Amino acid sequence: MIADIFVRIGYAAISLFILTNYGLLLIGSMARISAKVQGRVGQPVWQPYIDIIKSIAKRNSIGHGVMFYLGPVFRLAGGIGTYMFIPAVFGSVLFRNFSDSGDLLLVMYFIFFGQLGMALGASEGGHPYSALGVSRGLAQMTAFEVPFALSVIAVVIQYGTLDITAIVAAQQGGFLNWTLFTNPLAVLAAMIAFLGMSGHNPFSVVLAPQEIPIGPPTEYHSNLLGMLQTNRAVFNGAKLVLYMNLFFGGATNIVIMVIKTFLIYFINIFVGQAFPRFRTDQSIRFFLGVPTVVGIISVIIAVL
Amino acid sequence: MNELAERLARRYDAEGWHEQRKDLASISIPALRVRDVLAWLRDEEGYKHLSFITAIDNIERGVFTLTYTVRNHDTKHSLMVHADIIRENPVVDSVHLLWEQAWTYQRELKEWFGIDCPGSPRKDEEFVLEGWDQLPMMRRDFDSLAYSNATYAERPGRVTHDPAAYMKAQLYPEADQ
Amino acid sequence: MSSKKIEMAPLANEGLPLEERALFCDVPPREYEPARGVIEDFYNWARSQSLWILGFGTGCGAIELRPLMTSRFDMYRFGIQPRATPRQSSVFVIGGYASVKTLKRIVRSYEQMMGPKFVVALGSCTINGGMYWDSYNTIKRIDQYIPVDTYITGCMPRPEALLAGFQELKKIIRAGRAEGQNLYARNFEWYKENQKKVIKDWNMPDYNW
Amino acid sequence: MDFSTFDEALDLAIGREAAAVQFYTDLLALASFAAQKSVLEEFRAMETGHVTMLTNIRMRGRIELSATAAVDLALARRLDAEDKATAVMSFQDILVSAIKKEERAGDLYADLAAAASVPEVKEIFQRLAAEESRHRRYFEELYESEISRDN
Amino acid sequence: MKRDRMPYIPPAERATPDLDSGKYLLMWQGPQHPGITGNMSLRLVIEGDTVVDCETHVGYLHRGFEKLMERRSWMQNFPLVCRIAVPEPDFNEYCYAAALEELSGIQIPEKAVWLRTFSLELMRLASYLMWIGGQAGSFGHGTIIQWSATMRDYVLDLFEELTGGRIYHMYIIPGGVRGDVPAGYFKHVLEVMDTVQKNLDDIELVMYHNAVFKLRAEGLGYIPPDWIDRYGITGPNARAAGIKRDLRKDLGYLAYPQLEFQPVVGSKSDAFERARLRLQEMYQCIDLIRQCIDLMPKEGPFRAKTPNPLYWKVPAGETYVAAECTRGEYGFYVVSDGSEKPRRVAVRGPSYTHAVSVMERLVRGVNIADVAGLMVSLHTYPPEIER
Amino acid sequence: MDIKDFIAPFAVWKRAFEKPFTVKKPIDERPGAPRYRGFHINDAQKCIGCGTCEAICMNKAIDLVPAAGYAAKEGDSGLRPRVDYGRCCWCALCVDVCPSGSLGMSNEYVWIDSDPEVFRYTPGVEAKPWDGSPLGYRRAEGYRLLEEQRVEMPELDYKEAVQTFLELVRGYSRQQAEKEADRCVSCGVCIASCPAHMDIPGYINAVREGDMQNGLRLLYETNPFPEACGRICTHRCEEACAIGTGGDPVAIRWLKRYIADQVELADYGKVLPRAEADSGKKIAVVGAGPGGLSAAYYLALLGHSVTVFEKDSEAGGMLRYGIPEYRLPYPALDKDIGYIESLGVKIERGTAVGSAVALAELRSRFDAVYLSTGLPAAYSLEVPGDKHPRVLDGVAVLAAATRGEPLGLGKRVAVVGGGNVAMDAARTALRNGAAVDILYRRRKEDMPADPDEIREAIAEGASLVEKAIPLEVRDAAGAIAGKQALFVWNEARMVQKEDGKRPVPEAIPGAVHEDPYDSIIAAIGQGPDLSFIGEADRLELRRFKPVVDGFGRIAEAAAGAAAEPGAPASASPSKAAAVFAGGDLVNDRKDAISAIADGHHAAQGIDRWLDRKGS
Repeated sequence: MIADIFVRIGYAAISLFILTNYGLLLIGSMARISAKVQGRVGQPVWQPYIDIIKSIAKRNSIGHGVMFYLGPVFRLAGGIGTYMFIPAVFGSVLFRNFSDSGDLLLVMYFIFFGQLGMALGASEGGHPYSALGVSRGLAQMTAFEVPFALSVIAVVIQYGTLDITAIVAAQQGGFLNWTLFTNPLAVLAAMIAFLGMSGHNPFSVVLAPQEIPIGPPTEYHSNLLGMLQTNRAVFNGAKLVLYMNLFFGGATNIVIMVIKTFLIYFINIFVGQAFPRFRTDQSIRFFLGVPTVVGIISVIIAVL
Repeated sequence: MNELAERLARRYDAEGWHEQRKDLASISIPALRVRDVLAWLRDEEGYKHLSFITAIDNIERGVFTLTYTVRNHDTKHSLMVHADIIRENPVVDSVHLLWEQAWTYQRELKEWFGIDCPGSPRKDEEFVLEGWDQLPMMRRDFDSLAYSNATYAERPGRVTHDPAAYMKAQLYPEADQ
Repeated sequence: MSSKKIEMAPLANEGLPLEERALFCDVPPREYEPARGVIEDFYNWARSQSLWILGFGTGCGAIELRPLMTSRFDMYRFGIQPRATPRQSSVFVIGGYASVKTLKRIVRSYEQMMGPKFVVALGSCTINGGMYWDSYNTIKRIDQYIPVDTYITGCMPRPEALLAGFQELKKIIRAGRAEGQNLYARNFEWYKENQKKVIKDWNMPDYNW
Repeated sequence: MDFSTFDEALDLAIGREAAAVQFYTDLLALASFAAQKSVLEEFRAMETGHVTMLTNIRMRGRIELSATAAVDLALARRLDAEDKATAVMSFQDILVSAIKKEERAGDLYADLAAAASVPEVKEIFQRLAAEESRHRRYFEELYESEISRDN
Repeated sequence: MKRDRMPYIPPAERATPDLDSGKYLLMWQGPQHPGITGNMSLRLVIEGDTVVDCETHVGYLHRGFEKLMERRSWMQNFPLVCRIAVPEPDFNEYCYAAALEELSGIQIPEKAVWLRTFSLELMRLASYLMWIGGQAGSFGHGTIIQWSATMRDYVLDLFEELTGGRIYHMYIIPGGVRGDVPAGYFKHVLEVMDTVQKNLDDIELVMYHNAVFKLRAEGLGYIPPDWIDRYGITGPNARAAGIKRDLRKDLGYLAYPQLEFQPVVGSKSDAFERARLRLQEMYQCIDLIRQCIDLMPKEGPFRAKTPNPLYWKVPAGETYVAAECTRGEYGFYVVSDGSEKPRRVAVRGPSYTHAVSVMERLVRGVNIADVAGLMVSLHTYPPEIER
Repeated sequence: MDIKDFIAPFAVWKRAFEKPFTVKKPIDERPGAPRYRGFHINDAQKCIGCGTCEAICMNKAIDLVPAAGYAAKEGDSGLRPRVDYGRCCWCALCVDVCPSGSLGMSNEYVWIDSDPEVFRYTPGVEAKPWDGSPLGYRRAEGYRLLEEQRVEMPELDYKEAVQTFLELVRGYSRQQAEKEADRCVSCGVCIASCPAHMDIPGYINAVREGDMQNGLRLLYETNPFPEACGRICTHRCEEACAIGTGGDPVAIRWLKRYIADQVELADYGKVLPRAEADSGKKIAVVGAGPGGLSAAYYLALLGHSVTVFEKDSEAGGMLRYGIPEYRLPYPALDKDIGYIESLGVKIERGTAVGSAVALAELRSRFDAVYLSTGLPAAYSLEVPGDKHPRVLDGVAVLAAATRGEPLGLGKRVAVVGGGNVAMDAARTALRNGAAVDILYRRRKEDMPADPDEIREAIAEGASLVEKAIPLEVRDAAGAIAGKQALFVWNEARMVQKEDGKRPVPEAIPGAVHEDPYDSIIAAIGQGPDLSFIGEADRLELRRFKPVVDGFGRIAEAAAGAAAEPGAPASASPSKAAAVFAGGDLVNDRKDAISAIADGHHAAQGIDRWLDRKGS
């Protein structure tokens, strides 16, 4: 029994390691795709690795109190936590993580957890941009969580379970079984919320370099920044896997996972390159508008 | 345009009308009438646009010559209005009530020349400098080079030669006596 | 209406004795030992391949940074990118002349940067005053005030020259010679003295500005 | 005239140089003011030097003169050959006399070389002619730079 | 009283937020801030997301040009002046050269007139291309700036080919220009103009027909038409308010009277309108450049004779030469006392009013996120404020 | 806002399928434009180190430093510009202004170093990778900051001029002079080339400023013959002129003349320094030419009492008797001499030293003697028949013209020679109504005469026969003996006989010409007349020249053959005054300005010597 747990922990660690690397490469390759749109070559795909190593290799750092240090820790914990309760590849022992120990609600909790932890830590930084960024981030998060939650509710109602593995299992057997086709409105609401969640344009108010450079992480540096950068990879990966599982039929092997998550992530870039950024109030208004309505309709449809 | 000169002379004792170009003239007025003249020019003569305000340090005459350049966009004519104020304790009426940007120029005048415009907003705040403890730097008796040499370190090792003196030393040193 | 003037908020260093006011750092910087052997080499490689420029256009030089950042010259592909906050930046590009007012911010930003930090100075003005050699408001040698790793001559240096300068900086970093942070810590008193000689008013907000 | 030995040839040459010394000595006697005298004395000293040189050569029995003749500036042949020996000789007169004298000497050696049957002697005269041409050249250059500046 | 036609709002009539109340946040935007144009700063007081007070702080780039110019001879000032406005140096060169020529009574040759016009228009285009990237970037649209910076670089290549310099061209020298066009130059110019125009079409499609951009820019920074004279607003900022003022037409300097163009005028006077107007002016620039190439005399001298530059004495006098730059009225006020050095040179940069009094006024009540966008939409360059 | 506003932005993706804007290897692929203002290059051979670049540089970025391999010499200061890239702003005004056009810029632009001290170098002297770059900024064709053409000097029409002895050159007007003076860049390279080391930039600046009195003061510091030199000086300064390296040199001579012309003689005294208190020393000057009189002027200024002995009836020497009136009008010369005399200098006219008074006597009566007798004796042609009565000597003809004697040159005149005397003689003959041939042994470009004079002589109608070697003069056939001469000359070709030396004219065999002339003026050169120096004077002479030390003092002759041997030179009977010499007599340049410089120099030497002797 104990041995079994250790094996699972080992598997989860390997899975997390793979996901982290995948996440980093994904960020790197997306940067290259963005660069292509912008008419340039772009950074090397492995640049995120170097950046993290560089951050860790910084010699000194300053602190702003305990919460300041805990911010990235919470953030990373949120990212890892999210991933730990999602099965990355359906049916795979290696990638099943602890998905049987937690359900969709726990995952959603972890998604919030990281954000809130970060908010606490960043506010300790004392920099007004951090505070502004945090308040923007939280405000926008509240807004995009509405359509997201609605679509999750729709999915949960549709499949009658909170277990992600079960939801994935329900979508097996041909792409027409995917939520994308069974409940397109929920997916639409969720995808719009996803844009907000990823912080790409037009919902990049949190970092917004031209306005509040660069938001919550303004004061973070050295290995704390390294943690944030790592989390970005983990958290992105976790979200993508979650979306894939909820709406795009999950993945039965790693290749499909890579293809699906890549495409889902690509939507961010696809939209992000075309639009400038909303103001906070505009993005809140946006999320509480069409996506919420769509989400509500999807819930209604699911209920019916 | 000479009618304008006449009117200015009659009403405000202006003198020295000088036509620089067909679209640019200058005139001198008593410093006490600056605000009146500019208000009159703006409201009655159509010189609604203030291009800039500046001052010239005529240290030889012991005065600052203020220059207000206004423009009439309808007649496409610019007028430079000069007023002399004495260099010791220079004070001039503020025109910030006439133009919204004038206070910035007046703040500049205060910092750069030491010319005071009572009532002008934020006139005593520093404008472009920080911690300046010298003469107002645009005054001609402030020596920029001397200050720079005294304050900012220069990379050593430069030496130059005057061709004539160098040739003299090289070719006919005996002539130096 | 002047009575309605906003009172300036109290500043972090207000009310301090002058000599303490001058110190932006809460504690004077100390020297840091480089790691040993291969590890430091690896770190240096990573540092050289991930140069984050502080997005502070201190002078004319900023004008040629923009082409460099954008698609024509695309410095991202060399691992160089701008960063909006000094905390996360590792390279400070001094874009030419520095007026006294800017110098104060330069010093402050430099001290906010986390080591190892590198300084690239552009143009004549940073070397020996440039065309503002007789100006009352610009310093002549930036190396009097902060340590500099690389100079790029020109007025303005072209983006290509800047790029070449960054490549040179990379070489210096990889060779382990870019120890400006420790140099600053070691000669802290000297640098402060020079800074104090020029900057008369040390008052400024306690964050950014 | 045919000279068959080294010594004979050199004796002739030494004799000529001695005559040249005498030539300047004669002129010196005529000279009326200091400037003339200084020049003539200088030239005489030069010729005395030649006598010494040739005497040394004769003693060593080996001719050590360059065979390269100097460039002929073609002055000598044009200059008026009339006798200049007067009390008021100018620098020009003295130089012309000197050039002429060197030219005559050179011509003589050239003739002798042409006439010589012994190769060794022929070479001696050729060398002597070349030597005289160098002397002549020296005076010619002096003439060009000092006298005929404007022509 | 006619004077009352303009209702007066004193500049210092500002809200006086009590910073200790905890309700407000004091924030400095700049100088180390990507959302500021150049090296300057705004001291903002915000309540929530709304700016309640703003002060412009300049002087970070102050080099004391006007003092330095009094120390240098007339010709030595020629390399100095272009540094006053870094992104748009040619207007400085032109105004200074024209003022000097006017005071000295020098007539420049026809060819120089055209080459000056040409290079000024090229400069205008480059400056606008820089602005458009900034405007898009200030709203977070990073793609446009990548494109436009490259387009600007192509234009800078043209400058390099013509003048030998990328940023500081130092081409318009007192007396004329410094050289004729190199062989095959205009062909290259026309090619680049085509490329730029094509890209501008793309930019128009992406940036000006963009829901988010419109949402951000429309209604932002409205300048009422009656402010134009009151604040001394010039250039596109004034034209966007429907005031048809363009010094190129009004003063008719250089070869502009021979060129066919009409000032672009807007009406809505908000950030979007100003952006739209500037885009149209960019197309106009391209058109003017093409016209210049067509009409320019092929032969002829490009520089008039001037006195020995080391000892050039300019007759006593004063003049003010203005030109329409991308931001409005750019002027040089030059006073000579008859000596080898200027008595006084004052530079009137349009940003002086735009970035200080207008900006401080407009920014009140604006969302903090829009401050950068508003600033860029006024198109300000700090070095010309402080010189 | 319509649907297009949501769709259109996606057009950005079009770019993803196009070629990136990015330059692959920017540093390698993008050389500076052909006109790019990159790093400086300098053709150090062409550069003369005038420092105009330093003067124009607003950044004080340029220093002039001595450069290895470039020594100071005439027309080259031996300095080279050193650029400080801690100052330079790449405006290229230095390139634009460079008089010689040696400065340029390469199109290289990458120079990176971590040592801030290295950004200083001397282009063209210190090797740099961009040396000799063919591309980069150069001054454009037809564009100069400096005026390369000099203000044309108004002259009489040649057809008119040849009729009279009126001065040919009319002198600058104020406007012309100021315009010409404005061309000067005040580098001072010319000063070294002037034998008198006149402060040329100083007085040109005085013209520019319109301050003639200061100008005159500067002139008289080194030259008491501004009127004369302003007209006939050989102006070696103009050869060294920095402006001349890329255009016409500044008309330094004419500007000097302009200054002197502007000030009335009566005002001289107000401007110029007064003589010091009487020193009680008496000095004799032999020869009232420019050298002698300038020595007299400076000696008089020092408070000495000066007597000048002149064999002719008028003072001025060659300036008066050797230079025709149309080049140097006598009133102008009289003005110079008049001012010198006004200082109390006595001129004993018509007193020849040697015949009227012996040198030894002067040495006993005066404290020092200065010899400045010049070269009065013309050398003869040295061809058969050169004693023919129709063979005249050039100097004598010019002197006769000055005295107003009838010249009787006849209708057809040959002038043999290519120097200034030849030109003057030819032009004098032209003014006497003769047709003139100038026969010269070499080519026109070899002529030692002033190019202006050659040009003017030809313009006035003299025909120049080059490469004509005189062979003989004899009576022309059919003419009355002694009235006309037949000039026989041989056509020559120039042969480069020795490398590195100038080519030699060589007669072409058979190409002999015979031309009859009424007069043949020989002007091949002049020599000194030293017959007044006796052996007893114990002055050292060498090849008809006094041997002088650095201050012009003639060395005491070593005891000659007549004197008792072994007596050291210093112990010679120095009861007699020291003798100094200068001018054509001593120096090799043989022009007025050198004589003046010698005179000035000797005056200082004499003063020192007197001081030493007195103390």
